[in-house]
Amino acid sequence: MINKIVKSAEEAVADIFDGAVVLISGFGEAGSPIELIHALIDHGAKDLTVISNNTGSGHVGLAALIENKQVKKMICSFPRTANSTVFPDLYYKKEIELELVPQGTLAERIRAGGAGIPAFFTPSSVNTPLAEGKEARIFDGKTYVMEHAIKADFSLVKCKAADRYGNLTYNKTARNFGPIMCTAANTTIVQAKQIVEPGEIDPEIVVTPGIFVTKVVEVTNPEAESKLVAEDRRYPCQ
Amino acid sequence: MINKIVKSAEEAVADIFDGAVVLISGFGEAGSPIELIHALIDHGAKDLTVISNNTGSGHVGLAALIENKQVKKMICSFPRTANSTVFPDLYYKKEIELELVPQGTLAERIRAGGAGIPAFFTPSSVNTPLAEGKEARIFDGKTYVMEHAIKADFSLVKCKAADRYGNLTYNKTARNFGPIMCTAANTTIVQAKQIVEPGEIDPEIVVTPGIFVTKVVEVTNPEAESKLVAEDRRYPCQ
Amino acid sequence: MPIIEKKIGWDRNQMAQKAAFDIPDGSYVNLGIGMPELVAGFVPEGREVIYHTENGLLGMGQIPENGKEDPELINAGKKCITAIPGACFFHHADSFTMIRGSHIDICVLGAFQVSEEGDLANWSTGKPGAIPAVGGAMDLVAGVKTIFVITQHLTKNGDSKIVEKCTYPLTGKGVVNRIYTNLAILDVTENGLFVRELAPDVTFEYLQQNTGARLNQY
Amino acid sequence: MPIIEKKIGWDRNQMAQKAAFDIPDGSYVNLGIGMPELVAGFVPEGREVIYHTENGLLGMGQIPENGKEDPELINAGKKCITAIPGACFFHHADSFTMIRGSHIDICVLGAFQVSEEGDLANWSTGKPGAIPAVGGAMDLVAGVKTIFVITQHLTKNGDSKIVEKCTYPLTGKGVVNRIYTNLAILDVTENGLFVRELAPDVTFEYLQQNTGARLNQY
Repeated sequence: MINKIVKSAEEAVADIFDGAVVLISGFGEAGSPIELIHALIDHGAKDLTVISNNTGSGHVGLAALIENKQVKKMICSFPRTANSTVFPDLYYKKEIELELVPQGTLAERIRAGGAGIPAFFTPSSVNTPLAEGKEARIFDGKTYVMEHAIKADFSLVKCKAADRYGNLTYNKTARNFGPIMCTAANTTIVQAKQIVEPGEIDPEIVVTPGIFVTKVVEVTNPEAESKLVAEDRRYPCQ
Repeated sequence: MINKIVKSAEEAVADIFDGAVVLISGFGEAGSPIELIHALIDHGAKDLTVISNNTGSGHVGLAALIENKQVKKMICSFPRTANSTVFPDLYYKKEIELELVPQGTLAERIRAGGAGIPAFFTPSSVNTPLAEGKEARIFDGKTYVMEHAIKADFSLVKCKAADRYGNLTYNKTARNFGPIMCTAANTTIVQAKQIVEPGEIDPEIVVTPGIFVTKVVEVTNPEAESKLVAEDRRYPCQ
Repeated sequence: MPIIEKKIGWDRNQMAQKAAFDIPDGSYVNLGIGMPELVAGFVPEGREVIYHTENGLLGMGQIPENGKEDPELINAGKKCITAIPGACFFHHADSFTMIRGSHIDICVLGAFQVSEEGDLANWSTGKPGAIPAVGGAMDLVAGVKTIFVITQHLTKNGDSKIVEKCTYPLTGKGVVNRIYTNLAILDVTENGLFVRELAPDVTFEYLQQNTGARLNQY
Repeated sequence: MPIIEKKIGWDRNQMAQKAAFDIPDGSYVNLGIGMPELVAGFVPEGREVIYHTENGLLGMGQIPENGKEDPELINAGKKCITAIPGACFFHHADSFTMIRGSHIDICVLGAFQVSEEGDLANWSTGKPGAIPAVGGAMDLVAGVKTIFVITQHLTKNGDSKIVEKCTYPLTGKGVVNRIYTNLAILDVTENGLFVRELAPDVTFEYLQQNTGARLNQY
């Protein structure tokens, strides 16, 4: 029997190794798998390359992972966020690398990684500093740059409901990068607000087919990052 | 007020011009917009380039459009189907052109057309006759061929439910090429089994966002191609 | 550039209203963070405009009532929003299909600088050591059919944001179609910048004096 | 090639059963049209295998009861099917993301010819004037992790389908991992074809006589 459900976030992230490339879902706090990230902090894997749209806020979640010096390099579109000081501090001290990618190119590179497309052409960033050093090419009189797929060792993704096959649904704009990140990692680890029986999710409304998911852990009451930040909470708790 | 609903299939296809490039949804009969195709036969636009996975069966739907000599060229992955004699006959007489494309490449080229990606690399067809004349390139030691986006003037698509914004859901495996074809045409024309009020389709389960749709016509009881073929029906009726 | 001493021209809401007036009925529109967000408040009566937010929603509605905010229903500026009946959610690759694939009709963005050829700089001042952050701006200007810029005409230091050539790193080259400032509305054309409308009490000469690029009259 | 005169070896169901036995529990599997479809009937007890059909379904179930067919619920061979609880539907680009992106574990395909280097020809006999039709075969062999071929060892004319070099147009080069024929199971390795199992009453010598490529014994 196929059963991708694991008992704890700790067990879910146990295989993440030093130096791993990790996709982390979320746009701001929406869709950020905060419990999985905290489990990864407890786990301690370091020298990670993390791909996520932002760099977290306050001292919890992704910001806490960065603050705990587990991240060697960030690949993201927008490393500045309200209440974000952790990444900027390390960046100014040159203790963390940054690869800045336009948001749509970031999404498409991840989608390409999952779809077996090694490279594609996009009009985004042409004639800007972010296109420097990249191969340019003209199609139908318009210039495009070539971008390469992003593939990762692990994805950490937050969703709404999951079944034992790994079929997923999401909540509102917390969907964002989740579905494409599920496709682009060797091991996709998901935290679901609810685990349901196979068939309870109508096959017409499954957003992430189970084939893209490796492990699912139920986190019934996930923390809201903004609430933790407002309370000035830290992880690990001090 | 945005209202993409039109009164008849005739009105829906009225703008299709001679020489147009037309995407037609469906995999076999599932998802084939047979009433829109019949309206296009009545309309009479000719010298069409049609992109569809197959070439229809019997003497109705896509096969009837081809039989009526409105199609100059087919782009598809599988032009042979059970009960399909119309395309083969014209092909042997060299009265219709064929561009054969692997099914996954066909899907990805259409998706790229909708997504503003002019070209991409794929491992499919490498070292086969279908890669001849195409640019090949090695990424990470593996060879890929470059494929170009497909963009069309019109898409004809069948769906299950639609609202006045053009938000769509589909039925089972009749979804197939519909969602990507909606994105890749200047004008996307949809036949829906049911038109519903905005909001009746849960925003979480919309498959095709309305932005990709131009016109919607309600066809409450669409014909089943296989039934028409079994009855040896023809279009136009004789 | 001379500094404007007396307060003339449009205020932020008036600028937003001017931009809103130029958005046709039935348009699909993406609004950038900041002043562009104001545009949604001024859709003329009788028009229906659908707002796209690149983090995965088409059909963005009003700001939610107090206490009804959902931290998983936010816009690109990470503010809580609502969804209209007929809205839909989708993932980031599909969202940028809408943008890059030229399905969005109009995008309204802020600017650091706009050149007379429509080059836009709005993501980085290029200062050494500053943390660069680009978000979806480069995708929007590359893919959306029509780009409106809404911005103060002058920087806080009194420098014109409308320039012959951008000195800041570009977001896109030749991408801006129209500029809404507190002093005027400018069209970017193949023949340079044309003044579409002057704010009250602003003369063409005054505008030219306060603009770092050559202006033309229709 | 010599023609086999007496009927020895496995029948179609036995070949399918042999292939099914080699599909591990929990695999995601795509079955080609024809003999590969038989494999689904022989999943050993205690194993759960999820079937993918490239026209947009993961979790294909049994053939529907008479009268319960839905012409909009079909497989890649355009036959009516059912969906298991826990199935999901998706569009063609997502379906080929599963294929091209190497998410499908095993694909079982028919063949016109397989070479000793694992080249597969199964879409065209290359006859002039014949209508070429490729479907998803080239995507499957390019993307799926493991490719099983299931085929009669000889053509109706008695020619070996296992050859040194394919003479028909290729579907993919060096893509086949294992071949199930009525006479034997063969592994395609870097060092050539190895006999994994012989059908009852088939000797290595007999197999080699009836095979158009050099065989090796483990």
